[in-house]
Amino acid sequence: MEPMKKVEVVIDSVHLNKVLEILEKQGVSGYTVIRDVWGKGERGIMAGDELTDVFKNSYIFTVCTEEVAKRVAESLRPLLSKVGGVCIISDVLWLVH
Amino acid sequence: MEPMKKVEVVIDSVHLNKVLEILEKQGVSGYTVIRDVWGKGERGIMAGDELTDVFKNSYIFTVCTEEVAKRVAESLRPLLSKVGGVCIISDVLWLVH
Amino acid sequence: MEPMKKVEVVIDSVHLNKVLEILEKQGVSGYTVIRDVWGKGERGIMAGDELTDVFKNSYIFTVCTEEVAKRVAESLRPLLSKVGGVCIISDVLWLVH
Amino acid sequence: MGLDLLLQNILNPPVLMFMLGLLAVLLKTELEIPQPLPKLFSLYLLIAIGLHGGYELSKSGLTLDVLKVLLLAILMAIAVPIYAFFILRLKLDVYNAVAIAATYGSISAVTFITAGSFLNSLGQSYGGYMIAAMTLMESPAIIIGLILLSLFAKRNSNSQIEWKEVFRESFLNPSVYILMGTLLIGFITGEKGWKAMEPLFGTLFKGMLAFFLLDMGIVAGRRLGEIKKVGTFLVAFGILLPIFNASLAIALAKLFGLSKGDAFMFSVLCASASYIAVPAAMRLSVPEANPSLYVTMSLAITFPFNIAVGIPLYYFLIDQLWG
Amino acid sequence: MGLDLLLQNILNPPVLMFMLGLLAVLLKTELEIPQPLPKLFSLYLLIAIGLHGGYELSKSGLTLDVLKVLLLAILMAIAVPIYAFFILRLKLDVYNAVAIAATYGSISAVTFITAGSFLNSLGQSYGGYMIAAMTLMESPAIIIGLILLSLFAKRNSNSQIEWKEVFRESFLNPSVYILMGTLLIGFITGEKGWKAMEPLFGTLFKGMLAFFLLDMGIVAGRRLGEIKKVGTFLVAFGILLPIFNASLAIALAKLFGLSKGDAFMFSVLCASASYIAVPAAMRLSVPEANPSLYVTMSLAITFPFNIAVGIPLYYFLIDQLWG
Amino acid sequence: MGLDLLLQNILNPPVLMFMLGLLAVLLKTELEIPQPLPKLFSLYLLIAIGLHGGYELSKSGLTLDVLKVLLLAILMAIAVPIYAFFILRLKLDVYNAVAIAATYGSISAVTFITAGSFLNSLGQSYGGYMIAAMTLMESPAIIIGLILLSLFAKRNSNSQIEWKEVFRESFLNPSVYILMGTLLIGFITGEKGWKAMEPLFGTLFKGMLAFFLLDMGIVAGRRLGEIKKVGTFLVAFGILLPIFNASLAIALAKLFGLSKGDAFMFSVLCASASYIAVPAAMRLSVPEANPSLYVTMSLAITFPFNIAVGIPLYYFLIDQLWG
Ligand SMILES: Nc1ncnc2c1ncn2[C@@H]1O[C@H](COP(=O)(O)O)[C@@H](O)[C@H]1O
Ligand SMILES: Nc1ncnc2c1ncn2[C@@H]1O[C@H](COP(=O)(O)O)[C@@H](O)[C@H]1O
Ligand SMILES: Nc1ncnc2c1ncn2[C@@H]1O[C@H](COP(=O)(O)O)[C@@H](O)[C@H]1O
Ligand code: NA
Ligand code: NA
Ligand code: NA
Repeated sequence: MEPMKKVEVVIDSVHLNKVLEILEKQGVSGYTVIRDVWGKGERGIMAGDELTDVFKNSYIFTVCTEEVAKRVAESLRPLLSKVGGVCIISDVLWLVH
Repeated sequence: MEPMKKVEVVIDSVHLNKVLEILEKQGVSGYTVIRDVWGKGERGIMAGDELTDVFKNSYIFTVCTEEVAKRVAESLRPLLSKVGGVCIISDVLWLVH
Repeated sequence: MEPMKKVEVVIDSVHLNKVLEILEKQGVSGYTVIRDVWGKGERGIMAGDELTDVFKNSYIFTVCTEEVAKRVAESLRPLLSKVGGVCIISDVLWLVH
Repeated sequence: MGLDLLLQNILNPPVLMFMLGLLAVLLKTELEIPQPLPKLFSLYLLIAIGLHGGYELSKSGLTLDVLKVLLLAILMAIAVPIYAFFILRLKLDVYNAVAIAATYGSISAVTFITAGSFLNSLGQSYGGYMIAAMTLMESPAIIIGLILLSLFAKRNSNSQIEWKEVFRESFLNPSVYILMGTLLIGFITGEKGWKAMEPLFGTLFKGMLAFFLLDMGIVAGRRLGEIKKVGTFLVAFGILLPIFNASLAIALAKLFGLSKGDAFMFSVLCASASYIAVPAAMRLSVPEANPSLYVTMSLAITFPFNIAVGIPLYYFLIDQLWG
Repeated sequence: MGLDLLLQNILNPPVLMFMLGLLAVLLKTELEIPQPLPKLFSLYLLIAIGLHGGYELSKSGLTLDVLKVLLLAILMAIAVPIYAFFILRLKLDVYNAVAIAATYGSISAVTFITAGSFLNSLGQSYGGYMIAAMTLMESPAIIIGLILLSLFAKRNSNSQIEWKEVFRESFLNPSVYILMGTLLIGFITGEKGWKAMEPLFGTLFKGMLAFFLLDMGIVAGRRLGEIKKVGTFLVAFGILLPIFNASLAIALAKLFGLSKGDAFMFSVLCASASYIAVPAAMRLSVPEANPSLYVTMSLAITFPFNIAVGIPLYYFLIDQLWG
Repeated sequence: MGLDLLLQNILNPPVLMFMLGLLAVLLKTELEIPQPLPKLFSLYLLIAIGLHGGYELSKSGLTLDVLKVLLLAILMAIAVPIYAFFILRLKLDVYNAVAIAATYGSISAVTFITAGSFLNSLGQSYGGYMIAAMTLMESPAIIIGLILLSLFAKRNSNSQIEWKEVFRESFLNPSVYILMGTLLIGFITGEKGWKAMEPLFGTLFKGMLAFFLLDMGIVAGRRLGEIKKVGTFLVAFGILLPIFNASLAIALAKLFGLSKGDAFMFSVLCASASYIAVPAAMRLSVPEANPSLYVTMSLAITFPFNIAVGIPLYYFLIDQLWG
């Protein structure tokens, strides 16, 4: 088991691709995405409106090394401060196989 | 990056609103919800029955300060012990933007 | 609140049942499953193809004691190394109710 | 009983589709009809009978017979959960007794619809106001159940019943609402409206019913496994109570001089058990009760029984009395 | 205005279904039509009018009248967002003014479709090329909006508009694409093709519209709560601008000698506001604007107004002029 | 080859809808038909041909010709994956060879259905028992594939094939099951049953096919990008093998004196490749094989080829021989 960082992001689904681009650019080994999550934050309730698809979030997490995590966080900051969303980082052990 | 707590809850979907009320009451800054998760626990399998919607769980997580987390946990306990479900708390770093 | 381990697994949905069998065998008290997550890893993009259902992942997490977690991880390794996927373990506090 | 009736009922695509769904689960095929498709079908069926019933009403108008039927409907919707409760208390704790009694006090729209298409295939019909009757019979059982609960259960403070919530939940649950609404729309727009809606909500009806029953079969099949957990008493209850309810309904129908078709549909309503509205309400207000009891009984025992045997049986009885 | 027209419009299953949906939310029922069912219905409606419009075109052919209509359509699609923007600037910042202006510069297919079935119920019709006109009117507003933005907003570097992206987004957004595509298919396959598609895409049309409007009612109802946040100015704007747009359209239609049916459909297009294509584009390119303003206005104010009052009103005006 | 035939085939709404879907991806529009809508359509199509085929069978009865066809079907279902495997081994490892061979040994119901509506549009028809033939041809290839695997692959213990699982997976996969089931239902309920189901499962058929092919186009389009990864050999294989299979089938059909329509449908079955049943089974039992090879070949190469070119081509050949 290797110590790694888990970076989790919740963001308005329209900006999902931007987040994935950033992850790729910072060279994560992979990521997992859950579409259609909803929630509440500074920007009010995001409860996926069936019709317009506005107000719908996506949840992304990636497991990576500490310094990749740092770089990811830094490059996410401007996007998040512009369009909102959250990013959290935590410690995990990665099962090497 | 600020040290925070991540509170995760899995509960029968009919009680989702009660959980959200509690979160609001304890003054979390926001939360994220994933509907339609399923699982197994003391109360047996909860594999969302397409028709009756019985046996379906929701997953909620909120990122908040330690003492908010404590309060949330305490006010969740009676509900969970009555209708089941799980609540876990872990350490995360919150990206301030 | 009791210190526990959270074991998270992401794997191609066809192998979900194998994972659940392993969890049961190692005697976890329960688990939660999110179907239809997608992502990217060594095996390329897994963006659930609506028609064929190929390329679709599932996300499973279970909260258990440290040594159960260890056993789970060990018994997952052969499967993961054969069909791919990820498994991570982290520390959580479990709300006893 | 007329074996021909039994076959007449079973050898219909809709019923056969139901069995196909059941078998799919027993044979462990991975056949499934994922959400929200079942919701699409059930919504379609509710709208369809609502619009059509309303149209029929706009032709027949609100006669005294109609009021008679509606009164009978409410009467049974109140009576059934009460006597069901006391029967169940012989073996069960208050919570499960309440939940199951409420389940059988309410109705199953799909059973009603299937009975309707069976009646059709015999070249007979029923009054549009029966839809109104069905609508009236869906909710009272929930209220009765919770009244019984507050009378007989000693609960700690933090599980007080929120009556306001309960009433909204009961009388404004989606199926009741959509039925009342479309009934009204069908009534208002009459002939012209129905002509516009008929291609979708009339002509395709039987096919959609068959499609939906395939799913019902799958869902029921999934619960079959839990029947053993339910126990003989409740299995027997799940078959005998419907027969008793139907017989009582038939007696009342005869007494009040309902037409043959109406009597049949009324008996089916009383014999059927809810598997959506009531379980939803019970989970919320009676979490102490075990859903895999009341859902399994209604879905895996009573529903299949009514679809396959009950419908022709009740018709047979009525045929004897009305001739 | 002809009250009979108003009733004629409202007492139609589709419009009543819309109100049923609205009411469902106001009464807090849990009625919902989960994704992707709404997508199924909207896709169906787009394909249906596309195929039918194309078929109509294959009969009428591309006459000079057609070109006239298409030119008018583009003209209005460019004009509306511009004057809307300057009106909005009186009260709003650039970002929200742009987003709302673009929203009203574009069109709502469902409003168009509902108007079509209203026209039908009056025994009248419109040219298949109106579908083409609608398609042409969906996107320009987005481009105009972003041009206005780059002219009037001072943004920091990291939020440059990606024009290439924008053009693709606008002219290849799903609804524009599916409309153009099916229009072409309908045109190519003509009579024979339509005969094969008619049972699904023709005969069932009104029913599907009613089904979809039920959902539209629910979605609109969910937004009603936010109207107070929108404020009087924008509420007034959401009702008066459509009326103004429609009147302008009618004047132009008269000037250019459009047929009665075409004039009506054209006025409805100008009066309608987008709630899918444009909001999607705005969220991406103008995140500074507040979606709960432009989505709420288009969905909870303008759409219901047009469906219930606008359609008969515009028709009334036209009836006066064309007789 | 008759260019008119080619056009006759392509200038049909369903085929054009397929191309519209393909193009939607190439043009990067965001058009998509989200799950479970595709499942709804495919389920609908399977039930529809099942019920209709069963009804046809109930009229024709089980003649000797029927048995002849069924035998031929099984024969080809066993032969194709075997010779395909050895061809593929020239370039590929055992695992991928097995997976691809199995994919081409099985069939594609949608190709079959599209061919059927093409045959229809030529005013011709085929026997209901061809549906039974199709059903019989879906599974054997999976078994053959895994037998080849256990013969030629040296695997470590922990990846033993669970034969019981495999057989269930193969013969009770949802599409096989639903086809057999509805075939039976259609057969049992005969004329009366079909009359009740026809409005939904007969009249709407072509429209639903068109709707579904739009989605097929999108799904196929998404895979187009991966064709380069597939390599020339496999691309050629994906086009030439179907032609070869069809020719072989035609020869056999002539030899055994099948009717023109049956021969055509049989050749299409042999030429088509599976993209649901087999890939699902292969992922489970042969994880070493690369899905983006066999799925891409079947979906992005063979399916479009058959839909656009193969169908008229095979018909052309048959037309020469049967006249
Ligand atoms: N404190 C929080 N805990 C969990 N999720 C959050 C939190 N704050 C915001 N979110 C999620 O992030 C989305 C956007 O947040 P915001 O930009 O603050 O509106 C919300 O819709 C939630 O889904
Ligand atoms: N040990 C566990 N790990 C993860 N999820 C759990 C665990 N126990 C219970 N759950 C989830 O919580 C739901 C309700 O649990 P319970 O009340 O114990 O039946 C289950 O259906 C699971 O989704
Ligand atoms: N570094 C990672 N972080 C998060 N999820 C991952 C990561 N790597 C792989 N995954 C997930 O695991 C699935 C299978 O991974 P792989 O076997 O490496 O292709 C991927 O489709 C992702 O959903
Ligand atoms: Na009842
Ligand atoms: Na407009
Ligand atoms: Na084949």
